[in-house]
Amino acid sequence: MKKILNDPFRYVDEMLEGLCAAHPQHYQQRGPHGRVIARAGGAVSGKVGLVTGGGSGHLPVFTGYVGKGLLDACAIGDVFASPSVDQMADAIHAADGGAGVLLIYGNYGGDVMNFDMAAEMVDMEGIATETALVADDVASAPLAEREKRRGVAGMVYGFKLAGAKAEAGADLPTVAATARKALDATRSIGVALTPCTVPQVGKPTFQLGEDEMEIGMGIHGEPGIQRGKLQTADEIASTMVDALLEDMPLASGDRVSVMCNSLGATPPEELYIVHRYVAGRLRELGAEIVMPLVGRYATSMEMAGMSVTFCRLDEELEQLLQAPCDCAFWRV
Amino acid sequence: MKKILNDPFRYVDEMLEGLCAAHPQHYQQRGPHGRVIARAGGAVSGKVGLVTGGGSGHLPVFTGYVGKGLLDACAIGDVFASPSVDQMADAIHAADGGAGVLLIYGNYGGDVMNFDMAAEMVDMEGIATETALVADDVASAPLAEREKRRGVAGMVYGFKLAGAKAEAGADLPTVAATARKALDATRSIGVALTPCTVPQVGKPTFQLGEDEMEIGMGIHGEPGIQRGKLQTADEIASTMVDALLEDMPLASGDRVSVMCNSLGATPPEELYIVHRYVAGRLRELGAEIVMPLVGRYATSMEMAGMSVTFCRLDEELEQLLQAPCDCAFWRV
Amino acid sequence: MAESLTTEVLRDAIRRLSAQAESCADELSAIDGALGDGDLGVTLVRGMRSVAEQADDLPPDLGAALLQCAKALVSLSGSTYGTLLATGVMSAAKAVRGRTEVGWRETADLLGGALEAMQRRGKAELGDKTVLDAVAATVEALRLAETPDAMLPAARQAVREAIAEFRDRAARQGRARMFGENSVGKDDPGMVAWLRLLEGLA
Amino acid sequence: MAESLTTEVLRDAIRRLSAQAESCADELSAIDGALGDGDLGVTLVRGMRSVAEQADDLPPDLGAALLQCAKALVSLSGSTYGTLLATGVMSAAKAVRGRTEVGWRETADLLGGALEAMQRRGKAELGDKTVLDAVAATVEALRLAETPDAMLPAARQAVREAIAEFRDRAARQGRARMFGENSVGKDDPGMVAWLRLLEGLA
Ligand SMILES: Nc1ncnc2c1ncn2[C@@H]1O[C@H](COP(=O)(O)OP(=O)(O)O)[C@@H](O)[C@H]1O
Ligand SMILES: Nc1ncnc2c1ncn2[C@@H]1O[C@H](COP(=O)(O)OP(=O)(O)O)[C@@H](O)[C@H]1O
Ligand SMILES: [Mg+2]
Ligand SMILES: [Mg+2]
Ligand SMILES: [Mg+2]
Ligand SMILES: [Mg+2]
Repeated sequence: MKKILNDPFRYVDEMLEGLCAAHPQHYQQRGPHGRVIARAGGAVSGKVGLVTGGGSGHLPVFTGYVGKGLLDACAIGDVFASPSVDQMADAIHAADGGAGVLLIYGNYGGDVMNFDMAAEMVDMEGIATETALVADDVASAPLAEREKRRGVAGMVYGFKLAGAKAEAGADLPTVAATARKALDATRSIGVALTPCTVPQVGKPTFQLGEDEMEIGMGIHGEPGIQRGKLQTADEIASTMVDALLEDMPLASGDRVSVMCNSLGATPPEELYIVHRYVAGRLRELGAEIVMPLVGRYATSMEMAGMSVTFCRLDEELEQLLQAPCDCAFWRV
Repeated sequence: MKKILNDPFRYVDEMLEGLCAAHPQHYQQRGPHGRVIARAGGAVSGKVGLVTGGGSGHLPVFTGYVGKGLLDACAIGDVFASPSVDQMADAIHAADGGAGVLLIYGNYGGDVMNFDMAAEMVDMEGIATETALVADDVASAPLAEREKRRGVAGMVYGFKLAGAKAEAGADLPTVAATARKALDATRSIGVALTPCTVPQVGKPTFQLGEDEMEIGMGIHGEPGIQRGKLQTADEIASTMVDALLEDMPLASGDRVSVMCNSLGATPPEELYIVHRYVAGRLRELGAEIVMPLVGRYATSMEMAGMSVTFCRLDEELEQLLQAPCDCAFWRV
Repeated sequence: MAESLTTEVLRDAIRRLSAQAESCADELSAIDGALGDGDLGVTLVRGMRSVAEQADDLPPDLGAALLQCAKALVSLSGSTYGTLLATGVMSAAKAVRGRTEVGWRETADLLGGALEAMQRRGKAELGDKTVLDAVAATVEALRLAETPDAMLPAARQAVREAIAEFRDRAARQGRARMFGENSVGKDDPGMVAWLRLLEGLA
Repeated sequence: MAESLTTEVLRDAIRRLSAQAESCADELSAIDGALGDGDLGVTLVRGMRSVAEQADDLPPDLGAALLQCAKALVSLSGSTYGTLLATGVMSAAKAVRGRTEVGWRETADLLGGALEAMQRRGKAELGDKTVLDAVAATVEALRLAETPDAMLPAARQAVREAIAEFRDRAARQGRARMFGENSVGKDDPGMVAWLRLLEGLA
């Protein structure tokens, strides 16, 4: 896949420069190397801070979701690579308004190691942190080993719901508990149609035949659960919805937000074709869709494919989902 | 390029079904075949209606921009194909609040023919219309033959500025004049890196070598002005900015909105790298960027590439740009 | 041919044209496939079906009847041909508004007016190798005809000659234009379609 | 080796380790290239440079000095090795907080504590063929050493043996794990890096 870039090793830094130049009212670069993005207004005094972090190449994830009602700061690694411990510590500092900081990010080895370390470092300075790991990808491990699952698009619900809770003034244990409740009620699964290319590597992350797709593939090309011939939208959607419902059954009367998310190249036209099917399935079940999200919420640069996420809502979560939020990529 | 779809001949209809299922608060299907999308609330009595139309495959263009402060209705053709005269007439009816209707759409032969015909038809029923043609693509004809230029991403500024004027209660001649003033101050140019595939056709719309790009290519693959080796982001951006400035010089103190728009597959990361360059160039000139737009505003499904648009603002246009608007794809 | 055009005559013509569209559809789509997107047959069938569906409800006012036909013609397709035909019919509708009868000598002028409207609509010139050149040939033949019965045969003959004449020229409008010199030697789909319609009227 | 660990001794060790990192960088990156992403040499150089930069400013409180080292270690890289080393150093920092001197017999326990912290951090087991196995061998050798001067030679010998022992096993952690059986026969980059650091200390 062809890319519009200059030096591949400056990809992330130039991207962040452009991001902050375009949206100075939302984002501010921080840290000695500019690899932390904080809310333009800085930390909110007395509010629990929300910090995330991870590799680049997933916009709006992670950086994009820094904003009111969402995150306070984000540590940014190279494309598909973990940020460093001190970038994470810088992000925690940038988010700390004196009420502690929730670390909410995807379950990837390097990120976990580094965030744990950063948390210990700031702990010695007296900043309390809690962690909520996103592990929503049902294709990445069986339900019995749920803690091994990868974090994918479902993290957006984590950001939104915990972000709204923090904005409402809840304390750190409460915000952490809400984040965990939200993530516990969130399940995702994806399908990849083409790979993408990490700029510093210069060749596709994996190979997929001209007429093949892989259901359950991770956002960095991690192996999925079913590789086969490209199927119709309804067939693909049906496989994905079945997998989600098996993992988290929905019943008549349940209220649920659904996200049909493009991994990058797949256009919204196709997402709507899939949404049409997904909405039909939930209607059959008698479940009610609340605030469906259709678009590019968590991507892998120019990868073709998509993911479907269900987030089952109780009254509290539904209110938090509808609460206002504002960043350059999403406004409620 | 692989697509997630069912019957290629139902691509547009299933897409519209999904769109309205996901966003019933924004969109409503109209017309005997559902090929008109109107604001969920219907026409606004006493307000000038804004109607557009064109082929599918460009989301958010055209349909997506139906909403408050933007369009009232849209006629929707098959992918890259003109809607029919009677769909356009239906759209005009759906938008008519008794104060006349502005037709604002891209300068493509079939669309012009059909909209002119539709205008004559509704004229016989007493609905007054005016037309504002979008012809912003500087690569599609020299300045001397400006009326032959194609309409591309710049139409979004037309929708926004005329939409805000209509929302403010201006009469049809005034809204039309504002639309023309806005479009007159708008210039775009694009670069294509890969083709896209029309579902009903099933093969790419054109060929481009593994390491090639084409500057000035149209959003349906119409020929551009310079095909050559893929260059760096700054080189590409420099060629595009030069072309725009030659066509519409900007001077110190000018206020201008810039749009870095992905044609589909090109991720926002790369748009920000280009925005960084474009912002630098305008800063050098002493021109002030107002409300830059970076994202997917006018696409060609999964085509890789991007366009840059400049919209030079006077006081009135700047106020209209900042005025509130709301659709599923854009909120100000 | 009847001495004058009435809604009754129009109704009869619609039935013939509609039947003719069905039987020529495949041929026309194939020709359009060679120089365009291959939808011309389908376009004509759909358009004529929707006109025929309401043939029974046409009012005696010829202007109103033709307007109704024009609207029906554009009810489905987003194609150039449908829009152009509808444009022509609408021009005629405006010209005879309020009348229930039009004498045979007037029909050439009616079609001439339609031709002008179609030219304005499509921004094409005579000589661009489009349906316009077939319509122009028809207008000329109708003007020269000395009796009502001589009209149609003369028109068909003139259009056949026009098709032959344009065969070896390059198309300068619509999708066929993209074929450039490759359009030389091929008949313009729109002209052939016009000939088939005239043949169907007899 | 000195009889006890002080900030002065630490400062001297940092200078040696830093020089050693520079001279082994290419070798280590090459080994990491064969079983990972090839950044281990760069990681070590960057990390040690940033530790060395502030060696002169280290306070006499050993705990504070080590904490400062840990922070400097993670200042640049997002790599596993950097995080693990920093984790170990931070564990030691906590253990000696407020002290200015640590006797040589205690160092084995300090490193043992660091090992446990690294294990917790990386969620790896001993035997997974990682740097942990080299650190474990080091702890064992330090425990058995009878004089300060015997410590380093014994540790180096033990790590060389560990590397040889693990060579024919498959890696079970980190990027090397993806190589599966292809990792058999290859040395773990993290273990080799640990050996080179020990060699640099002498
Ligand atoms: N601008 C134009 N003016 C007049 N006739 C045109 C024009 N463009 C195309 N045509 C005629 O229309 C015919 C094609 O009709 P149709 O298949 O409906 O077009 P499309 O599928 O491209 O919309 C051509 O063969 C030509 O005769
Ligand atoms: N989970 C783990 N626990 C302990 N050591 C590990 C772990 N994962 C990797 N290692 C060690 O780290 C070394 C690689 O370090 P480094 O190149 O920094 O990793 P990466 O580039 O993958 O982040 C491996 O050779 C191994 O010794
Ligand atoms: Mg055609
Ligand atoms: Mg057509
Ligand atoms: Mg490595
Ligand atoms: Mg690495």
